[in-house]
Amino acid sequence: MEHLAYVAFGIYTLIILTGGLMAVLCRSMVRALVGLILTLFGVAGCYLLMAAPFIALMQILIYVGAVSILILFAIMLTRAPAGAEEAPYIFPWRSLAALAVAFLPLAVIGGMIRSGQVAPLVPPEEVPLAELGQTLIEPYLLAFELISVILTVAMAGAVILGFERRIGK
Amino acid sequence: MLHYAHEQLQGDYYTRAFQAGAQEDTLIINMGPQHPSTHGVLRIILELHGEYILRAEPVLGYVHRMQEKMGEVKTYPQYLANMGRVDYLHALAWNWAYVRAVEQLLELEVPERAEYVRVITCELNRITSHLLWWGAYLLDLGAFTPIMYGFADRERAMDLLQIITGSRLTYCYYTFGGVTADLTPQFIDGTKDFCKYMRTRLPMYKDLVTDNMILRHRVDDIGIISVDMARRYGVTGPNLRGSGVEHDLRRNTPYSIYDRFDFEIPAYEECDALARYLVRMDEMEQSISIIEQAIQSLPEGPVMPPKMPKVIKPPKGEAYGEVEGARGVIGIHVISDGTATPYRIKLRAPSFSNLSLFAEVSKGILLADAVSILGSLDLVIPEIDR
Amino acid sequence: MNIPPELIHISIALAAIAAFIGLNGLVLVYLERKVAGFIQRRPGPYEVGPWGLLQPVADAVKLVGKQLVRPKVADPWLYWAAPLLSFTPIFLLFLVIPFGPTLTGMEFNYGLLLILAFTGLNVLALCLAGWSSANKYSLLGAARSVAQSIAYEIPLLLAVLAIAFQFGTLNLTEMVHQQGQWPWQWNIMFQPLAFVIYFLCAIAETNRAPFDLPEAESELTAGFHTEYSGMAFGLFFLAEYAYIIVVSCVAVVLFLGGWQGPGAPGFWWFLLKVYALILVIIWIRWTYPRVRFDQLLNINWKWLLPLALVNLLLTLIFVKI
Amino acid sequence: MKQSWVDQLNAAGVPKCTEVRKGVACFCLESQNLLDSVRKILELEYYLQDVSASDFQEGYLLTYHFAHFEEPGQAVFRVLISHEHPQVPSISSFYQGAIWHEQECTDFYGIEFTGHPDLKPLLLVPEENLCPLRKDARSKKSFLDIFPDCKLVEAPPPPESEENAGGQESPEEKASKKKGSGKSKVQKEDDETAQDSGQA
Repeated sequence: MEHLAYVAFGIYTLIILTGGLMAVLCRSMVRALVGLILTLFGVAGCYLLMAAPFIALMQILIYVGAVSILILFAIMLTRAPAGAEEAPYIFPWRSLAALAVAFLPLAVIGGMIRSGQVAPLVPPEEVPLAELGQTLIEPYLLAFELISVILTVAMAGAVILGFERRIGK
Repeated sequence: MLHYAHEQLQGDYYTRAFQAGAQEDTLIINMGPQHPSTHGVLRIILELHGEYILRAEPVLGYVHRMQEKMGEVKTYPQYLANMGRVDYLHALAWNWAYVRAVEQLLELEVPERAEYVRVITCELNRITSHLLWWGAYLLDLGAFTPIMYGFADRERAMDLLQIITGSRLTYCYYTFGGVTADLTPQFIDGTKDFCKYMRTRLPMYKDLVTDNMILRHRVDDIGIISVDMARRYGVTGPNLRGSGVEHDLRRNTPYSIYDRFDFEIPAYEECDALARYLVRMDEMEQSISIIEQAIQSLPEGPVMPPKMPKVIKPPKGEAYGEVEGARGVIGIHVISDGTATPYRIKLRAPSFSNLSLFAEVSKGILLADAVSILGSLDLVIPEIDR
Repeated sequence: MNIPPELIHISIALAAIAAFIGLNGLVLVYLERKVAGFIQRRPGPYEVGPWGLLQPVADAVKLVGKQLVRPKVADPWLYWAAPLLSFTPIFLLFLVIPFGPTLTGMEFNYGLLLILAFTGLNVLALCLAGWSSANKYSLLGAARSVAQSIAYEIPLLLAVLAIAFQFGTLNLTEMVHQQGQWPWQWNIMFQPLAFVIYFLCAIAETNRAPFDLPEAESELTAGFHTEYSGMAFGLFFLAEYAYIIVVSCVAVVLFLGGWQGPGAPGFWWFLLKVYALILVIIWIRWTYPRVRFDQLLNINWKWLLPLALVNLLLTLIFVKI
Repeated sequence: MKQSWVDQLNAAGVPKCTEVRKGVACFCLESQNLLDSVRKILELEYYLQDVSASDFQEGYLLTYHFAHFEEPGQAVFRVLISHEHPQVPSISSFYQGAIWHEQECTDFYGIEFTGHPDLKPLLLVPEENLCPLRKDARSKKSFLDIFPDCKLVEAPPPPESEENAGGQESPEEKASKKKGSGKSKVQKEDDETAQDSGQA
């Protein structure tokens, strides 16, 4: 079983990396979005590996099923310039710089792992759903409510912006 | 939205002309020439903002056959066969309009029985036309079943017409002075049965379809055609009666023997697609009533005048044959120069005038409503293009 | 290295599900056409095979044999990915549905959640199909499908949430166990409102008439799949039927007692109920005209959503009491 | 037919009807006073049945058919325009339904309707200028031969002023209007181009 977990981890990592590269390198916005969706899927798989199927499913339900579709909707509704390619291809310098920036946190984490103690490998345990809920509304109640307030504010702001644009027209 | 606006997709003459007037941030789409809800080869270029139509322009001529030129090179009887092809759904009305025009030129008296036969068959044909419209309109609205019911009922009427005319769709039955064949007892019995049958069907259609809530919401209050607009565009027929004007040539200038029958001219004041729908549904009932009365009082006698000229050579002059077709006033303007071929024939197609208002009526409505309005106008494309 | 038994179990289940989807596709095509024929007073298919039974097979062979055409300006990758994306999640969905007391592909505590999460992928597939076809009708169809499914997913989730609260679990097998053998012990007796909301939303989510706006053929020719031909279209087609089965299965599990039934509970009861629901969906399709887009959204935001919220609150109150 | 609306039209300034048969009143107009007459008939609430053209020796005869929703009877406007300068004001500002009818006449005869919003081909291919209904010289007939009734009001105009064959104005009036519709072709051409540019 442990071998299988390694194989799965490898696959998920591959998916995440492919998706990430697609999201960065694709010149068509929709393809980049597909890359993002792939990444989100890979992350959901990693949650599964960490014995958090609830979070994994929520990731798919919310990020893939709702957020990315909204992004896609927004892309479809904006008038992109003629031709399917939305951005000029810039390979040599800027992308190298981007790569360097991407590898920076990796280097930092790698350094920390090398210098510090690596936690022993313990098979993850699944947290029951009820316990998860209890945690959210008891010790982390304030954070939970704050997030919902922020979301409400964001939604109201979006609506106001939308109305303003319509009136402007 | 045009993320794929490639050079090679620039479109033809009409698209380019239409694009020249387009605003920013809009989507131009072609509805047709091949489109499920244009019922034939009609093309409408639409400028959409989201799903709202900013501008619409019908493009005609895809089934244009130059009927009017044909009229100038064929003799009067030869051209008669063309009339059934102009409007294949109410072919007998076009037959009648042409025959009336030539009869006016020739000053021919039509025997009484022939007039009755014409009334019976023309009304039967009107019912078939309305039934087909009914089914096709609901198909436009996304209901798949009514067209099957409409077709099945229409089939019965067409079988009846086939007995006496010999054809099913593009009839060439009326002729100058009368009709080509007399009614048979089989037809008369069958027509009586059909009237009885339709009287049971129409209430069922009302229950099943007309009173359906979704349908009501789809057709209510869309495609408003005011009386003034109808006047400016020359809208006639059920479309006009849906605007509350009780204009019907069968009543206003009673031709043939329509003044002998007791029937109503259904009219609704709402001016919307629902009103036009209801007018047509009521008209079928009135047609049944006319057919029943005509069969009741069908006189004996010949169906052709006793002596007919061998060659049809009307004297110089002009005539305007008008008939109330299923779609409105059909008018055929014939100018004769005294020879065996007409000098000029002008066909006034009701659908042509009815469609011409589409550009005005479709401003600012939803795409789905445009389909609904287009259906409610009851267009026959060969009639528009002629 | 020895292969864990769960993996073997799941592999067998996946194979069985593949067969089930294919077979059901054929049966449903036949059923739909026969029922449509019955409703429209015509015989329906009767030429190919006895009673026209082989007609769906002939259709399938035709679809498989057809050339796959891609518009020149379409996005090559996404254009082919879309039908696959629409079809593949179906296997996962069937994996957690309890067809019988012991007949479940994979016992999973979050079965309901898994189904809800992966049904959402269909929208993504339709959206990509519509966008990548480089066809304006497809694009309009895709835009409609997004607006429609985002709108209808909310009351659907709320209705299902009420059920989850009532049962206190997300495990579908568990839910069936909590319902009784007789019809009055089924959940539909306690949650009729939720059932109605769920059913309406399910029809809208699967793009069936009268809510088939993304492919409204009288307005958008064929909506998002205007450009697809051959088996690419066939996959969308099959996926649509498979989603109908899935939503019917979930409805049966949540509201109609799953495999429970008077006499001999089992697989047969489940299939019977699922097919009864599918027949109702087919019946609705061939009876009603299509609603307009703004009306569709109005139904959702003005009726279904408030009703679903009320239902959720009432359920919470009852559960707490 | 009721005489009243014909009288009303006459009283409103539309020239006298030239022919009444079986409920049809025919008005022969000059192209200059077509628009006035059309405006008056719209005020009388007539609807447009059709606009058609036909080719005669004397020129193109434009026929406008009008009828009423409530009352029986048909009003026909006839305008004769010359072959050389087939121009006539468009009535589409009053009757929008005429837009297509006029486009159709342009398709078939090449008649130009001044003031028409969009005179592109309606039924025929846009790339070619076919004018299929124009008749050749041999098959052309005389307008007055076919419609002898039109003589009732006014003698036929001399051949060089074809555009107002149906006109019923007295020669003095015509002379006073000469600037608008000159009798010599050259002059007329100048006038019409001037009119054109004025309207454009």
